[in-house]
Amino acid sequence: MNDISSQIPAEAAGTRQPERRFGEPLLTVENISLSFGGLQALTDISFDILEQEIRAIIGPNGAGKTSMLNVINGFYHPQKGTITYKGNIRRTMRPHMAAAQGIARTFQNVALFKGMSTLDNIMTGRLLKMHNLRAPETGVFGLDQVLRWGAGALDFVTQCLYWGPNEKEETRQRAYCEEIVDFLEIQAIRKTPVGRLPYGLQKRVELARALAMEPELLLLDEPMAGMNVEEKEDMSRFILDVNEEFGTTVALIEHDMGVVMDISDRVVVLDYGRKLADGRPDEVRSDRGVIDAYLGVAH
Amino acid sequence: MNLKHLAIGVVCSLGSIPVVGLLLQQLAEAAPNDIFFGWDFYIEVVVTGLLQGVMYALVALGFVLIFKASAIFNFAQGAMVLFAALAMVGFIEMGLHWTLAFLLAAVVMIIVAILIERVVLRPMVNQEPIILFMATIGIFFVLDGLGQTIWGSNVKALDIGISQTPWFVLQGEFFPGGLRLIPTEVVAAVVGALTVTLLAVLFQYTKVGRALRAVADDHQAALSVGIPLKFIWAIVWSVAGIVGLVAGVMWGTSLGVQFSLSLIALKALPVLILGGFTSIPGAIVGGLIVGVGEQVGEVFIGPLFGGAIQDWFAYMLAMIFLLFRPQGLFGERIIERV
Amino acid sequence: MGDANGLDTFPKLMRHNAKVRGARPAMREKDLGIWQTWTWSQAQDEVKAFAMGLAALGVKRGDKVLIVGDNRPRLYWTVTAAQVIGAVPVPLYQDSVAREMAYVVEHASAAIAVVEDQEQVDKLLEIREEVPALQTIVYQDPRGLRNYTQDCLHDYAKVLESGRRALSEEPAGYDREVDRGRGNNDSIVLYTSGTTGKPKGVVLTFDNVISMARAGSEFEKLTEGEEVLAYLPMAWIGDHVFSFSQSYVTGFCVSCPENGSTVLHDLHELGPTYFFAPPRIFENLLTSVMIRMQDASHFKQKWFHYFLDVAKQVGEKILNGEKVSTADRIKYRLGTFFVYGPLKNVLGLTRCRLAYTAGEAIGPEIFQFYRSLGVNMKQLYGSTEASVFITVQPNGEIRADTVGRAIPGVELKLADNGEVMFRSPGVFKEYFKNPEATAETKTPDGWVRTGDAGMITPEGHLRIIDRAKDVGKLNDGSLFAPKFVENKLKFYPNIREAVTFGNGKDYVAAFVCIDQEAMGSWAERNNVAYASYQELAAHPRVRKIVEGHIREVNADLTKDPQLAALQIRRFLILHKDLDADDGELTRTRKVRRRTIAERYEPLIAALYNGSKIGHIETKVTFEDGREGVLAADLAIADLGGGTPAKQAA
Amino acid sequence: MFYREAGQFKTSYAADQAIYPIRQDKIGILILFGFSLLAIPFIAPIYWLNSILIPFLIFSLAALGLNILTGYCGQLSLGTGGFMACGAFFSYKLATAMPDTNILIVFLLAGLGTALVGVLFGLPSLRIKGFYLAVATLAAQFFLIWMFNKFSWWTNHSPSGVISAPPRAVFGDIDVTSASASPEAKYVFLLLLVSFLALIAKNMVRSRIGRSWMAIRDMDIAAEIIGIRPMLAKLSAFAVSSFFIGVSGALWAFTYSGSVEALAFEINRSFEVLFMIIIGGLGAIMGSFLGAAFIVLLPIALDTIPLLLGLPLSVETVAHLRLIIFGALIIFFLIVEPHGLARLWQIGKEKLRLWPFPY
Repeated sequence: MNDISSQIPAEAAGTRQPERRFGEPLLTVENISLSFGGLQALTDISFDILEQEIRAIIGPNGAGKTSMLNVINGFYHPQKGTITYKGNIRRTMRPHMAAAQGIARTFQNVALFKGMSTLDNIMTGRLLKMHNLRAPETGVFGLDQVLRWGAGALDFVTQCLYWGPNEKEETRQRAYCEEIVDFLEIQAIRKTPVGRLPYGLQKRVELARALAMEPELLLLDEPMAGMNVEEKEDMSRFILDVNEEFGTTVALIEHDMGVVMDISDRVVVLDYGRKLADGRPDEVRSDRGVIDAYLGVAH
Repeated sequence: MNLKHLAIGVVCSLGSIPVVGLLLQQLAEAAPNDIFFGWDFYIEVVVTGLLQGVMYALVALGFVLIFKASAIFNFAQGAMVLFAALAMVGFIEMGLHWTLAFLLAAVVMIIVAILIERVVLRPMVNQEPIILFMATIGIFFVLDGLGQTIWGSNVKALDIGISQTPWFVLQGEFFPGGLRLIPTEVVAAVVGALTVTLLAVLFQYTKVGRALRAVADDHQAALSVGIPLKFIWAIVWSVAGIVGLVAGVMWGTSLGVQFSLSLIALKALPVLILGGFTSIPGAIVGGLIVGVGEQVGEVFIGPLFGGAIQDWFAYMLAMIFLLFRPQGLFGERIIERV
Repeated sequence: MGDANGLDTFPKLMRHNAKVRGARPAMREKDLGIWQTWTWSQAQDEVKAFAMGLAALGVKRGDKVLIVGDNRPRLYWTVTAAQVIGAVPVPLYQDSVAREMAYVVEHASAAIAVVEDQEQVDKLLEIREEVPALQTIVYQDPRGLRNYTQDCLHDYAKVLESGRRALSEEPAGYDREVDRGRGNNDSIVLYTSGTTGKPKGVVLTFDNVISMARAGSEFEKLTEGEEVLAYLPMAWIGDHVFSFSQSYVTGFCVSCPENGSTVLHDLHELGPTYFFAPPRIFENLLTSVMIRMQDASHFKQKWFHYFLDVAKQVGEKILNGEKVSTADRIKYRLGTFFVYGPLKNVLGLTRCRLAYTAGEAIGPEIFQFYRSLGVNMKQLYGSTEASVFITVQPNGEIRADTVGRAIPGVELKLADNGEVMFRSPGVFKEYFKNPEATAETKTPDGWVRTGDAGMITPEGHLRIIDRAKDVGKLNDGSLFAPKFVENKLKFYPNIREAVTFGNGKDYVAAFVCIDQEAMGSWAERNNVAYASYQELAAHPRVRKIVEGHIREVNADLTKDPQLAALQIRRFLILHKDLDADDGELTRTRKVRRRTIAERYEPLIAALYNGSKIGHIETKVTFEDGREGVLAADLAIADLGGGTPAKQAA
Repeated sequence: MFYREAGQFKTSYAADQAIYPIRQDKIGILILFGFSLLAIPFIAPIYWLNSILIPFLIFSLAALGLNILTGYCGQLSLGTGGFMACGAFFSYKLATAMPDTNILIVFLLAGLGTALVGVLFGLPSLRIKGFYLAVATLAAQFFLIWMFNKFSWWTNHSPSGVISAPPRAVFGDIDVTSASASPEAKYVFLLLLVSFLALIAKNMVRSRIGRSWMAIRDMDIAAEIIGIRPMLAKLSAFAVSSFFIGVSGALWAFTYSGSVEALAFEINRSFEVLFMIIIGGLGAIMGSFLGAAFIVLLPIALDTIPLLLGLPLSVETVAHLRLIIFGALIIFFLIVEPHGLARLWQIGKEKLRLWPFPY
C-alpha cells in the first residue's frame, strides 16, 4: 500500500511509446464563471485534463490562472459552471475535501509550514493517509458510526501515549516520506527547519509535501518562479519524473514558455479570465490570438 | 473615513433603540406585576447607555488609531488613560488651572509616546504581532506602576467645573419627571463627538493625516514613497495618548481618578470587535451599541441571570455578533488570497 | 597457502561469518534517513540469491563482472556473489567517463556489468557499440530507467528473484559453488589509474588479499566490533581491503554513507572506530576546523589554542605511552574535556581507535595535530600490487616523516638507485593480459619494484622520499629528491606550490607559489594592501615570511645527515600560480617538471647565476579562454648556506 | 561540550524519532528528574516547596495547556484564568459530591469538563482569527468568573464565596490536597502528575494531531489544502488545551492554596500564563516550564532584592516598583529574545553540540 513502486501502473513499465497515450478525462471544467463582487475573474471557461497528462495553464498576469486552480481545489466557488472529477459532478467543495479526493497543490509563494522541519512538512502531507486504528465495518446501521467514534477516541489515546499503533503508523509513514525525500534528492536537508532553506529548495519541499498526499491530480502554481536556470532544469526533471514514475496527472501554471513547451502535453491559454486557446504546445505557439495577446507582449 | 459607513452605523444604532424598546415593552407586559416600566424609563436607560457608550468609544478610539497605523494591539491604552488622568490631577494639585493642567498632561503624553516609540517599538520592528501585543502589556505594567509611584494610588477627584447634579430636561407629557441626564456624561458625549470630528478633519485634510492613512494601508508602500514610519508612529501614539487624556478626564470626573480606570480598557475591547479594529466610525458606533446594550441588558436581561452581568454581557454580544460578521461592523472584508 | 579452517575464499568466509556471527551486523547503509542494517546471515542470503541470479544470466567461472557505482551494500555483495560462482569482479571508478570505461571493458572483456543507477547505465550504453562483448547490464536503482527498452538491461531485484527461484529448485547449488573456490583462484582485478599510459589490471588471488587482510588485522588487533565507513571508491585497493576483505576476515560491520554530499555528516553520525583517509581529507578537515574557529569569540579562541598547545607538548607523548608530569596530565585531561573530546566529536572521530593515512606524504603539522588530540593516527605504505600492506607504523613508534616497519610477512629491500622493493604473500599474480609489464615490475624471485625511492632510518623505519624516476644527484654526488623538499614546503599553508631544482647543479634552488587565500587573509589582518596576486607575491613582507618557512625547512634538513645537502640555497616567489590550464600542472595537481623547466628557463638560469632579479615573460590563459603575456621582474632571495652544508659534511 | 554524539547512529525510525535522540540529553533529563523526585523533597525548605516549587509546577501545567493552543495551534487566548477556574470549581463540586472517588479521577473529570467548556468558547475560532479571537476569549474569562462568583451553588453556598479543598489521598493514604497535606507529599504528587501530562503533551505534538495544529498555525490555507479539517484541528486544540488548564486550576485549588475564590482566577492570571509561554517560548514544551519558572521567581526576586539591599521602602512603593520593573523586564526580554527562553536553551544546546566551534 505504501510502497511507492506499487503506485506505478503495471502497463506503464515496458516499451516506451513514441506518442504518450492518455486515459480518460480526469477532470473536466465546463462553463466556469467566477466573480468577486463586480470583478469578473473567470468567464465561461471550459477544458479538460486527461489522466496522466501534463497540462499547462498559461496566460499573462491577471489572466485568472491562479483563480482557476483555486476553483479546481475548492478554494473558490464559481457562480456558474460544473466541474466533473473522476466522472462525478462536484457539488460544494472545501479544499480539505478536494484533498481527500486526491487533489494536491503547491503555491505560487511557497506555502510551507515555516515552524517545522522538511521531514515534518512532508509528514503533514501524509495526515490523510494516517490511521492508527480502523473501525471494523459491520454494516449494521448506527453501529458503524459508534465504532468509528470509538476508534477515533482510541486513536487519540494512542497518540497521547505515542504507543503501539501510533508508533507503528508514524514509522510506516516516515518510511514513505523518506522515499519521497530520496526521490526529490533532499536527504541533506531532511531535518532542517524549512524557514532556513533557500527558495529553490523550499519549492522542492513543497512539491515533496504535495507528493506525500499520493495525489491523482497535482496542481502546481508556478513551480519554477524565481528559480535560476539550473534549478528550473531540476524542477522540470522532477515534474516529468513524477508524471512518469507515479502516473500522476499534473496541471501547472508557468511563465517560462520554454519550460511549458518542453514538458507539457497540452496547454490552455487564458487572458482576462477567458480561454484564448487550447491544444498541443506547438499548436498554441502558432495560434494568432495567443501570439497577439501573450507571446507578442513578451517579445 | 467613509461617510457612508458612518451614516449606516448611526442609522443602525439609532434604529436599534426603538427595536430594543419594543422588545422591552413586550418583556414588561409579560411580567406586569413584578416590574413596570414606562416609556420614559426605557428612553432614560437608552440615553444613559448612549452617553456611557461615548465614553467607551473614546477609549476604543485610542486602540483603533494605533492598530490602524501600526497593527499593534495596544493593551496599554487603559494605562495611558489612567496615566494621563493622574498627570492632569497631579498638575491641578500643584495649583494650576485645569486647562493648563490639561495642556501640560497632553505634553506629558506626547513625551510618553515618543519614549514608547524609541524604547519599545523601534527595537521591535518586524516582530510578530503577538510579541508586540505582549510588549504593550509590559508598557501597561510600567505606566501603571510609574503613575502610582509618582502620584500615589489614592482615589482622586478630578474637578473641571462640571456639576454632578443631574439635569432633568424635556419635562412634559412624555417624561413626567423630566429626562434625567448627568452633566458629565453629556459633556463627555459632546467632547467625544468633537474629538471624533477633529480627528476626522485631521486625517482627511492634513499632510500627516494622509501619510497616516497611507501607512495604515500598506507599511512597505508607505516606506517606499518616503513616509517616515517612525515619525508617524510617534505621532499616532501621541494622538492616542491625547485621546486617552480626554477619555481620562471624562471618566475621571465621573468616577474619580483611580487604578480601576486602567481596566476600563477591557470594556473597550468588545467595542472594537463590534466596530472592527481599523475603523474609527466603527469605534464610535460600537461604543454606542455596547453602551446601550450593556444598560439595557443589565436592566432587562440581568435579572434573569441574577444581575451584575456588565462584566461579560458586552463580550457575549460582541461574540454573537462576530459569528455573523467576523470582520466587525466596519472592518475591511477579508478576502483570502492564495 | 590456504587456511587451517579452509577459509581461503571470501564466499567461504561469508558462510563462516553467517554461521558464527549470523546475528551480528555485516553491513549498513544510510538510506531513507536511517542506517539500514543487514546481519551476516541476511547478507549471505542476498549474496546467495544474487550469485544464483548471475549464474542464471549466464555468468560462468572465470568471467569478468564489471562493478560500477558508489559504495553500496549490494555492490559489495555483487563482489562476493561473483566470486561464489567463480567469476572475477572488476570494480571501476564510478566517476570515470565513458571513454575510460570503454578501455577497461574491452581489456577485461567483461560480458556483464552490475551498476548502481541510470547514470552508469547511460555511460555503458554509450560505449556499447565499441565493446560488443558487453552483453548484460544489471542496474540496482530502477529510477529513470522505466522507458529503457534495451534487452541487455536487467533490474537487480529481478535477478535476485530469479536467483531465489533457482535456489529453491536446487538449495545445494550455493554450497557446491562455494566449495569449488580455491585460495589460488583469481579473486579480483583492480585497474590502477596510471599517471602515464593505459590503466593496468592488477590480478589478485584470494590468497593474496586474505593473507594480507589477515596480517593487517592481526597487526592492529582488529575485532568484530569495529565500525568502518566505506566511502572511498570500490575500485581502489584500500577500500577493497579495509572495507571488504578485513570485514570478512574479522567479521566487523561496514557502513555506506547516504551519498557523496553527506559523507562528513554520516561520518559524524557513525563515529567509526577504524578509519582510513588520504592526507588530503585530514588536511581539509583541519583547515575547516581552523577556519571555523576564526569566527569564534576571542576568549574561546584563546582557550582553544591554549589547550591545543598543551596537546602539542604532551598529547603525543601520552598517546605513545611516554612519561609525562602529573600537572601536564591534568592539563591534558581538562583539554580532553573542553577541547579535544568535543573536537573529535564534531569531526566524528570520538570512537576512532585507529586511523590510517597513506597515498601521499602527510604534513607533520597535520599528523601531529590529530595525534595530539588522542587520535591514534598512523602512516601506512602500500600499493595495489602488495594487496595494500607493505609497512605500517607500530604503536609507540609513530614518526611524521617515516611510514613505519614492514609488517610481519613482508620483506623489504632497497635497490641500488634507492628504489624500494618488497616481497610478501600479498604480491599480485600478474597484470592482466600484460606479461611485459608484469615482468618489468616483478622479479622472477618474487620481489616487486615500487617505483618509489626511499631510505631506511637507523631505527629501521622506511622513509619515502620521492618517485624513483625523479630522484637525481647534485654535483657533489648527494641524492636530490625534489618532491621530498617540495612537500616539506607545501605543508606550510602559506605555500601553495613549490618546485625545486638541483639535478646536475651545485645546490638546491626553488620556485615558490604563495597560497592566495592564506596569504590574502594574512594581508587583510596586517593591513597590507595589494591589488593582485602578482603584487601580493612580490611584497617584501611576503617574501620574508616565505623565507622564514624555508629557513625552518633547512634547519629541519640539517638534522639528518642523509638530507642536509637538500637545503634550499636560493629561491624566488613566482608572480603567478602554477596552473593546470597552462599545462604546468596535471589535472591532479602534480608538477610537470619539463614544462616548467622550459617555460621558466630564464628564471632557473637566474637562480644559478647569482643575479638579484630574474626577468620573465609568460603566456597565460585567462578565464574566458583568451591568452595573454605576463611580464615580471622577480626578486631572488639568497639564503647563503655554506655553513649547513659544512655541518653535514 | 558535553556531547559525544559521534557513533550514536540510528538504525530504526523509532530510535530516530525518540523524544531525546541524543544519549547525553536522555541522561541529563533522567538525572534532573531523579534529582527532583528523590532529592528535592528532602533538601528543599518548606518555604521553597510551598511558595516556589508547587506553584511552579501548577503554572507549568497551565502554561503547557496554553502553549498547546497558542504556541502550537496559533490561537491566541486570554481566557486561561476562566478555564482554570472551571477546573477548580468543577473538581470542588465533584470531590464534594462524590467523596469516595479517587482524586485523580476527579481531576480527570474536571479536566474533561473544562475541555468541553473550552470547545464551546473555541467555536468562534472557526470564523475569526488573531486578536479578534483573543478578545472573544475574554468573553469566556469574564463570563466564567462571573458565573462562579454569582452562583453560590458552585461553592456549596459558602458565605464567603471561598472553596476549601477537602483532604484527599492518593497511593493508599497519602494526603495530597487541602491545607493539612504535607508539602513534600504534595510536591511529589504534583511532580509525577505534571511530568506525566507533559509527556502526553510532547507525544501529542510529535504525532499527527500535533502536526495538524502546527500546520494550522503556520499556514491555515495550506493546511486545509493538504486535507486538514480546520474545525477539527482548532477545536481539538481548544479541548486539549482546556483540559490541561482545567487540571492545573483544580491543582491550584486543591494543592497550592487549599482554599480559593473565583477572583483568584481573574484576568491577570490569564496574562500571567500568557507571559509564561511568551517568555518561555511559544511552541516549545520546555518553554512552558522555563517561562513558569521565570514568572514565579521574578516577583520573589523583586521582593527580596530591596530587602537584601536594606532599602527603606514602603510596602506600597515596593509594589509599584515591582510593577515597573516587571513590565520593563518583560519589554527588555521581548526585545532581546522574542522567541523566549526555550530558544535560548536550544541555542545553548546547539552551542554545546558544536563546541568548540562557534554557533
